[in-house]
Amino acid sequence: MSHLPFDPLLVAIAAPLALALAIALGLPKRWSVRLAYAGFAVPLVMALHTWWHFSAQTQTAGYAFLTNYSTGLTGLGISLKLGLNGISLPLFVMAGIVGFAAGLYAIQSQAERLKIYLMLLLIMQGGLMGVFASVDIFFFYFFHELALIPTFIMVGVWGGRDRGYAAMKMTIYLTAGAMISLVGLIALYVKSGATTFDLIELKRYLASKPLSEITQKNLFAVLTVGFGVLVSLWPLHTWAPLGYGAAPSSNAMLHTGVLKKFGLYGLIQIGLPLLPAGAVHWAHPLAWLAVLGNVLIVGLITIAQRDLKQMLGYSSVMHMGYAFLGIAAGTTLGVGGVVLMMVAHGLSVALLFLLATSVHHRTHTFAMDEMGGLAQKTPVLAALFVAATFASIGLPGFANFWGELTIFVALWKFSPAITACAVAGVVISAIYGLRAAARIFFGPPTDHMTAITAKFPPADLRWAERIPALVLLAALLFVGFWPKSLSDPINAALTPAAKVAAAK
Amino acid sequence: MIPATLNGYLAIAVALFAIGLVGVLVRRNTLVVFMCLELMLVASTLALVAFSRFNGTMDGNVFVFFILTVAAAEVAVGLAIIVALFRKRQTIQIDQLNTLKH
Amino acid sequence: MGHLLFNVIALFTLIAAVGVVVNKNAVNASLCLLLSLVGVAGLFVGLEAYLLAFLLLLVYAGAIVALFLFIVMLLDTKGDARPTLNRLPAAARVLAVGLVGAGFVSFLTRGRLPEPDLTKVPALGADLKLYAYQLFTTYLLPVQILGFLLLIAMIGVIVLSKKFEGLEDIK
Amino acid sequence: MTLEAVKAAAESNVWTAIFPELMLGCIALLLLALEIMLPKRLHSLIPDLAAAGLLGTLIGFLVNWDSASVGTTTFNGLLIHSPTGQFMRAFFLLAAFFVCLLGRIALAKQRMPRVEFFHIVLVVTAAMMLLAQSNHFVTLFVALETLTIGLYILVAYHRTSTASLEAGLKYLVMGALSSGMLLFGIVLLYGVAGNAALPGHTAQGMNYAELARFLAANPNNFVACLGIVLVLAGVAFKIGAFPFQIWVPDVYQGAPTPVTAFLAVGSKAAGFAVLLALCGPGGAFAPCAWLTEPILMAMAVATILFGNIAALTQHNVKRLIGLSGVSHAGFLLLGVVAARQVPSAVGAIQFYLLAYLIASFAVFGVMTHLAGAEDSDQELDHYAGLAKEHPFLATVLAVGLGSLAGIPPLAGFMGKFLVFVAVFKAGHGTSLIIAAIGVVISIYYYFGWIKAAFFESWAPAADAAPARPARTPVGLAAGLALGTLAVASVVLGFWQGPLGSWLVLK
Amino acid sequence: MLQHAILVLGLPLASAAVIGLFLRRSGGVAAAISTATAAAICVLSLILALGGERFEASMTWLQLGDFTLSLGIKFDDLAALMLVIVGLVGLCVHVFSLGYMHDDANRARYFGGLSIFMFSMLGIVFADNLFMMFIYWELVGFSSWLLINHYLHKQSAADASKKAFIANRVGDFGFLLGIVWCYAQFGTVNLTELAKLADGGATIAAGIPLLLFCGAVGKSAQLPLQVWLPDAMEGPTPVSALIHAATMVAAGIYMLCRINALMVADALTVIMWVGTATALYAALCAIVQSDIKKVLAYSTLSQLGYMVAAFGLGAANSTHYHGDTPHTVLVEFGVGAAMFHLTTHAFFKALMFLGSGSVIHGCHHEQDIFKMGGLAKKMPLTFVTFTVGVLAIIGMPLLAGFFSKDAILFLAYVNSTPVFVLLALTAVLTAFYMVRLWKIVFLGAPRSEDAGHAHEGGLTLTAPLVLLAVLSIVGGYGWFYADVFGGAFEDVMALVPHAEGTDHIVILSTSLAVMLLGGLAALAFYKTTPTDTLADKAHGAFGALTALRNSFDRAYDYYVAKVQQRFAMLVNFLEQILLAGVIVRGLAAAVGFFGLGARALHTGNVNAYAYWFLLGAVALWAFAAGWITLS
Repeated sequence: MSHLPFDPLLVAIAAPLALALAIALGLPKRWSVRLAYAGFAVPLVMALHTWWHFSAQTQTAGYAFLTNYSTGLTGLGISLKLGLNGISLPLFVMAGIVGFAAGLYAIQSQAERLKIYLMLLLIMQGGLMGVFASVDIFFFYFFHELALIPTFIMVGVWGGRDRGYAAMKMTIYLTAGAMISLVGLIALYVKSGATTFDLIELKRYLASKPLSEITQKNLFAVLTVGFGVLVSLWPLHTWAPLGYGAAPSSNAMLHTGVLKKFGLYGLIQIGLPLLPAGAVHWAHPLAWLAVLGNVLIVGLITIAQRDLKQMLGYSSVMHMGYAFLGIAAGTTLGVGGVVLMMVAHGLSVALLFLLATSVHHRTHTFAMDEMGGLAQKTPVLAALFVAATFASIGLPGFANFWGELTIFVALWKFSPAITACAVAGVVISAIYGLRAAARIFFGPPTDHMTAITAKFPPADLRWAERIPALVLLAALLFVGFWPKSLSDPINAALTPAAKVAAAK
Repeated sequence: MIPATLNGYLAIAVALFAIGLVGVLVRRNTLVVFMCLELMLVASTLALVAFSRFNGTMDGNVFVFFILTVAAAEVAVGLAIIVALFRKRQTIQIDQLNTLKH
Repeated sequence: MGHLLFNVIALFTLIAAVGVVVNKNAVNASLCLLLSLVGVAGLFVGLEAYLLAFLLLLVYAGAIVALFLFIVMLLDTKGDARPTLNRLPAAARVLAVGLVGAGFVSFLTRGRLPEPDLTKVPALGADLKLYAYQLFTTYLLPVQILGFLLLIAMIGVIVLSKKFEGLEDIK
Repeated sequence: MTLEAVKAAAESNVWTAIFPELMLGCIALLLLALEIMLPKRLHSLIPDLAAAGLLGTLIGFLVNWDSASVGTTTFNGLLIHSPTGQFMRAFFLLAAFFVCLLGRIALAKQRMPRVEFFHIVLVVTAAMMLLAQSNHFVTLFVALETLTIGLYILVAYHRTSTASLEAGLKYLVMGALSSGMLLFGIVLLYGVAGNAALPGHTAQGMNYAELARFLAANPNNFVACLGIVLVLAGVAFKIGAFPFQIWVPDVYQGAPTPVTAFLAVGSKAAGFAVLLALCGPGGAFAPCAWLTEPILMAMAVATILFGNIAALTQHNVKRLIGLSGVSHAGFLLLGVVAARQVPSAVGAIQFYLLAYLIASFAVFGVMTHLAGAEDSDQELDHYAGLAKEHPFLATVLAVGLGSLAGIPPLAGFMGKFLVFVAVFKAGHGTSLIIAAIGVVISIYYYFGWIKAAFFESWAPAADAAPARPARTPVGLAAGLALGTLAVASVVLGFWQGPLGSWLVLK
Repeated sequence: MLQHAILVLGLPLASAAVIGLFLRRSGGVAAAISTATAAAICVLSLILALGGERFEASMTWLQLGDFTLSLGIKFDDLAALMLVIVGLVGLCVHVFSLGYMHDDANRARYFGGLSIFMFSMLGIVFADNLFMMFIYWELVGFSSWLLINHYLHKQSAADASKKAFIANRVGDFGFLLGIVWCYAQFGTVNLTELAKLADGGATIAAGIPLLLFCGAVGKSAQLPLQVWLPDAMEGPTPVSALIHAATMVAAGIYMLCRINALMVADALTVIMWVGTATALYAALCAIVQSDIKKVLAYSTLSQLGYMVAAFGLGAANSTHYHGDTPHTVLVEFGVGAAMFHLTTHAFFKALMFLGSGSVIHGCHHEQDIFKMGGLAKKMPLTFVTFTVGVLAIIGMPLLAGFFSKDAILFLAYVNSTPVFVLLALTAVLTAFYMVRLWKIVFLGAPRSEDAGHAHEGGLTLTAPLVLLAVLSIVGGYGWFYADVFGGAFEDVMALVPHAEGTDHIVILSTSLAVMLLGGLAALAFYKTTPTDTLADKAHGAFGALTALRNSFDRAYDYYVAKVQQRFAMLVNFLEQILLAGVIVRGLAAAVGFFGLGARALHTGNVNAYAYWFLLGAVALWAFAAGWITLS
């Protein structure tokens, strides 16, 4: 238990949800906005609290802060069991940080019907905290879906170009992915014979009675495809750039930054420990798919993009390829790298989407060809964008570097050829990242920009925009400079699993 | 020649049922379709009575009461609907009563 | 009943039934229905269910077919008016007849039940008292339900036909 | 029949066991009496009285949930009082209550005679409740026909509308056809079971338990099998399962909206109550699972696919909800298939039905408010801009549709989830894939609807755009009811509490 | 001493952080802080070097499974030498920048960038393992990007910085793979442990050193990744001096020296030839440049080629046989020659770049040498110091370049005649283009108004020149290292090869000959005209050389615009059309088509509906009859 008189995990989940409910029930706008700060801050504070006290907690099977709440389906082995282990902790913290930043950015955005916007964002936030705090597989899935719904509405109502089609396509794709993974999870639940969705119990049970190899293979395949859609594994990814291209900024931040990690997190927390034989069997096809599809093909596609948000969307898809590679590598190093990568990517891509919107406010376009020379007018924006770009292309000092590096190191033992292809992706990401930064900020202003700046003189980033950006950047740098803060719990959580896998 | 046995009666009942079914399938006059539906019900009662007789049970016979009552109620309601419909549409031809489709 | 009589009545019933289906004229069709019902009543008699035969004639022939005839006259339709109606392809009719016929044949060939010995089975249906006992003890609940059924049917017919004051009516 | 037997039979008629049904009958009669006795200006109280009566009966029923009769058979085996039946009774009472609430609004708007509507609804509800407890084909048939004939009238109730009458006629013809099949099936089963030459023959061939005993001795008798499939055909019509679903959109579209809701929820649930009693664990047809299971499975799969695919291109919301209801029947059928091997499937089906009830009435409530005077304005386009004008209705609609679509954290998801788990446990993993495909397809039209309400704005001068629908303001009672439905959808998704435990562990 | 080292690393980082966070608008304060930091680094590095203590220390930075990444410092003589170079040149450049960038609006960003660079570069110097080296490797790339891009409004600067970073990334692609491979093979990337393992006779695949060499190819701008360096001259001139001449580009050489234990003969041969080719190629290109900084940039390339070649040459006789097994020993002489030349080059090239900065500053940011002229009189101090630099680079005896170049020529002479010939030829060319530059810029009459008004800069501009000029003179003498630094770099300096006997005479005469040949030819050939004499008189040769210079850029431009971009567009097109279009939308359309079909089935005709019931009845009948079974 924690030092707090309440369960920090439950509070982190419930606080935003409760506020969302209050808004839905008619909280006045002024109060909604004021309280929204708290609604986003509470999960962050709880997350940081758990991070700080994690190692000092008594742990059961690697989990700290364990609590169990019955929701009426205990008979089916379903209960709201909350807890954090070394893998979920970093993501829980990341969700808190990104959610906080996205919330602040949303509040300052003065979006039309801000109240509802914040309500949906709070639902997302609550769901996200729930995803990573759930030890029960059912609730893990449940919270993911809860966090997913607002996306559809937010894209549809506040979205940009093509929002109708984008919202629809996203909805259908993600539902398909979710359904496939649901089938996989149900199959796992039934086939295991443990009659519980409790991950700890399942692990314990399957450790003594592992599933047959063929079952593991099939289940892993189903889970990979289902989660693959959610994580935009090539070629199941086409919803992602379209959706992110249309999504409003805060939603895109939370979705691509945090929610998308659900699938990877699921593979790591469920797929690898429970279905080791399946993971080994599919590792090579998965790795080739990820490296050729996500890293190289999507990397090239990213180069060809002219629309800033589309480009960010594709780059996000590309980076997910690395994560799959780490999972394919499967060792503590590879999987730990994936967790680091997920945290880092979440922070950096959220930052990029945030800044892209800020850029749009000043350029009134997402077409990169029309931008140029913004750096002179808005040096802080430029500096932050450049920092985010370099973070996302894996510059040391930012968290992303650790993820990529550890994945590469782990991958070499898996397959040097795949490693070579994957590392080539680093060059590709440098190409599109720097090209985008150069097009937007450097060089002389374009005609469009001259016209726009004449009409609306661009102001540099306001503090209300800066603070969320700086929060994210600070987190990126913190992890970049002190990776042990995350890698130690990850290591502790993964090492026994790796030993089990090695013993097989 | 069909023997007046259980199977014989059953065959007649099934035949009656089949004729009624065919009528529902091919006739376009709502009233006639209705009559065919009644034929099907009657076929059931025939089989029921036959079973009761040959099996020596009583429930079948009692059931016929209920069936007859239900059929009467059904016909009453059905004809009321048909009349109301005819008053609005001036037709009781099935293929003209297709404003609800697709 | 003799086999011959049974066959005659059965044939009569079926032919009348076919008449319902093939008759172009709705009046003729309803008369065929009447004949067919009479035939069925005859078969009931053959099965020693005299009360039921009587009821069948009373309810069906007396009430239902009369109602049919009445409505047919009221609506004064001329049966299936050929030209506009022939939109269902003949093939479909053939198919329908064929499939139903096939089903019938398949039933005849496969659905043969063991024949009970009629002489050893009591003709319970001939005993009026039994109907009364059953209806008022064992099947009292369905009887009650049927009461409500008839009530709502009546109300329904009223709702569908009556003019209501203050409410717009059929234009 | 000896006097003792007669006496015993008479004593078996424990009328207190069906007290709620009797209450409904009495209230129905009272309504008719009041129509005559009350002055005209007080007639508007009658619908309220009906709703209040239903609510009162429901509450009374829930208070006496564990009455003495539970677990027994009464009326000479005509009725069986099982926990499942108890649940269904409460379910039908609840459904009827909401139908009355919708009827209040719709009838006032469409100027139809009122009292008769509520009278029939009450009687039909009682019939449904008896149907759910029936243990005998006679009760089944009689209750089913009362229900069906009541619905014939209700569907055609809006007699100034061609659509309503036409729907009534179609429903009547198709219903009578299916009743004919069902009846013939019953007759065949009765006849075969009573055949003295067959092993295990019984005189009580129409009693489920007796029939099950007979079928266990003769699982492959052709005539019996024929009887079974014909009965299934009749039930399939009720639940709208493929290929007996074809009438659904036409009838749903033509019927007055409250009646559509009653059809969609009540009638369908009644069908499932019957199906569970027949094909469920320990049901009449359980010994012939070799036959019923493949049929139901094939039906389920075809129903899911057909319902969803056909709904995909639908623009009329009533047809759409009808076709989506078809697909729901498919999901429930999967549960029925699983029920024989997995006991928890029955609870899952019940939870699914409850979630479906809540969500459906939320949606139908919104539809009722949006419908024009002639129950028109039921195109998707009419929902454009709803979120801006009427955020409350839009929210309720979104929650309802989301729940129907099966999206967490709404109750519909839990229903689907529980059914899916049961289906997988029963070893029908492959059919889950079809179900999953169905869910994905369904997302398209459910969200298309939500999209219309939320993302699109009303385009006034668009070419041949229909006139702006006159939207009924939401009254207090309706608002409360709709709000409760929406909240219940959410809460039941998160937290099933004692209900969940009861359903799962029953 | 460890604290000193940590301080050396921490100071510039802190300086950069402070400037970036708080001093964005206070250029003067930022400049002061940054320069003070540089001074502190310089002092500390001298203390460290002279202190004589050599140490290694590390702490775990990241641990996952059995993978451990250490944050460590390895301070040996090699590092000390590099540290002193970076410290000295860094201080000079900082001081010079004070004057040079005085009027720049974005001074704070500039000095912040310099501080980041100092941090990263010192990190490379101190890195005790390859991962750490890679980390700083990337960071210097970043700071280079930042500083090249200093003039934000210039498209050319934006392009050049991008090009520099991407070219470096291409090199790093190999570098990283090499590191990962190395880790996979040896289970460690600690330099000391690797050296032990290699000494212990571990077999090393040639791929590892070659892939690691890729990093040097990128960072030290060797063929074929040399294209970014000339473009990098878009940055401010002091940056060119510090990063693109003296230190960062030399990091490749330093890295090679750090990992020499891993070198195998095949790899060294490749390295040797790459260096030689780069040296010759760049020298040829330099002849036709008219931009003062580009001349120097190509000269830098050429000299870097020298160093790489020197490192590669050390290989020639390094395979020994212990019994029957071939065993590769440390490449001693290559390291010595390369590092020696690196040192002298750092001094004189920084000197010349700063000198050119002084010229440019004096001429109001004119960079075309044909618009200068006669600056000897206007800027005497610059002239004198620049002359020292020129003489040093062309190998005038007694100046620093003479010694280091001779060491390399000697290695080549001993090990590979073709390389020797080519390097000698390069030396001729070096003398030719440097004297050309010198003559056109400083002699004759001013050829433009700006040149006419040229003037010497303030003390901050001249003092560094003087210091570097002194270093360019004394940097070649052994006593400088032995006495002034008290033998602090003995480990390295001991490895510098010295020609003995006849070899000595051959080398000496060759080097004198080539210097005189090139220098005098240039003096005689070039007229102080406003156009390039070579272009006027030997049009064909000029065109050929220009084409040679442009060939790589053309090829890369062609690749980027015509191959990569088109391929990307094609893949994008396929994605949009095939995947998102045909497959995804097609699937949706197919389902929708079924939907329309299903919709059409609802004809509204009750008869037709009855047929559905018939269909159902038939199907059910078939089930009952056992004609259909679902297994």
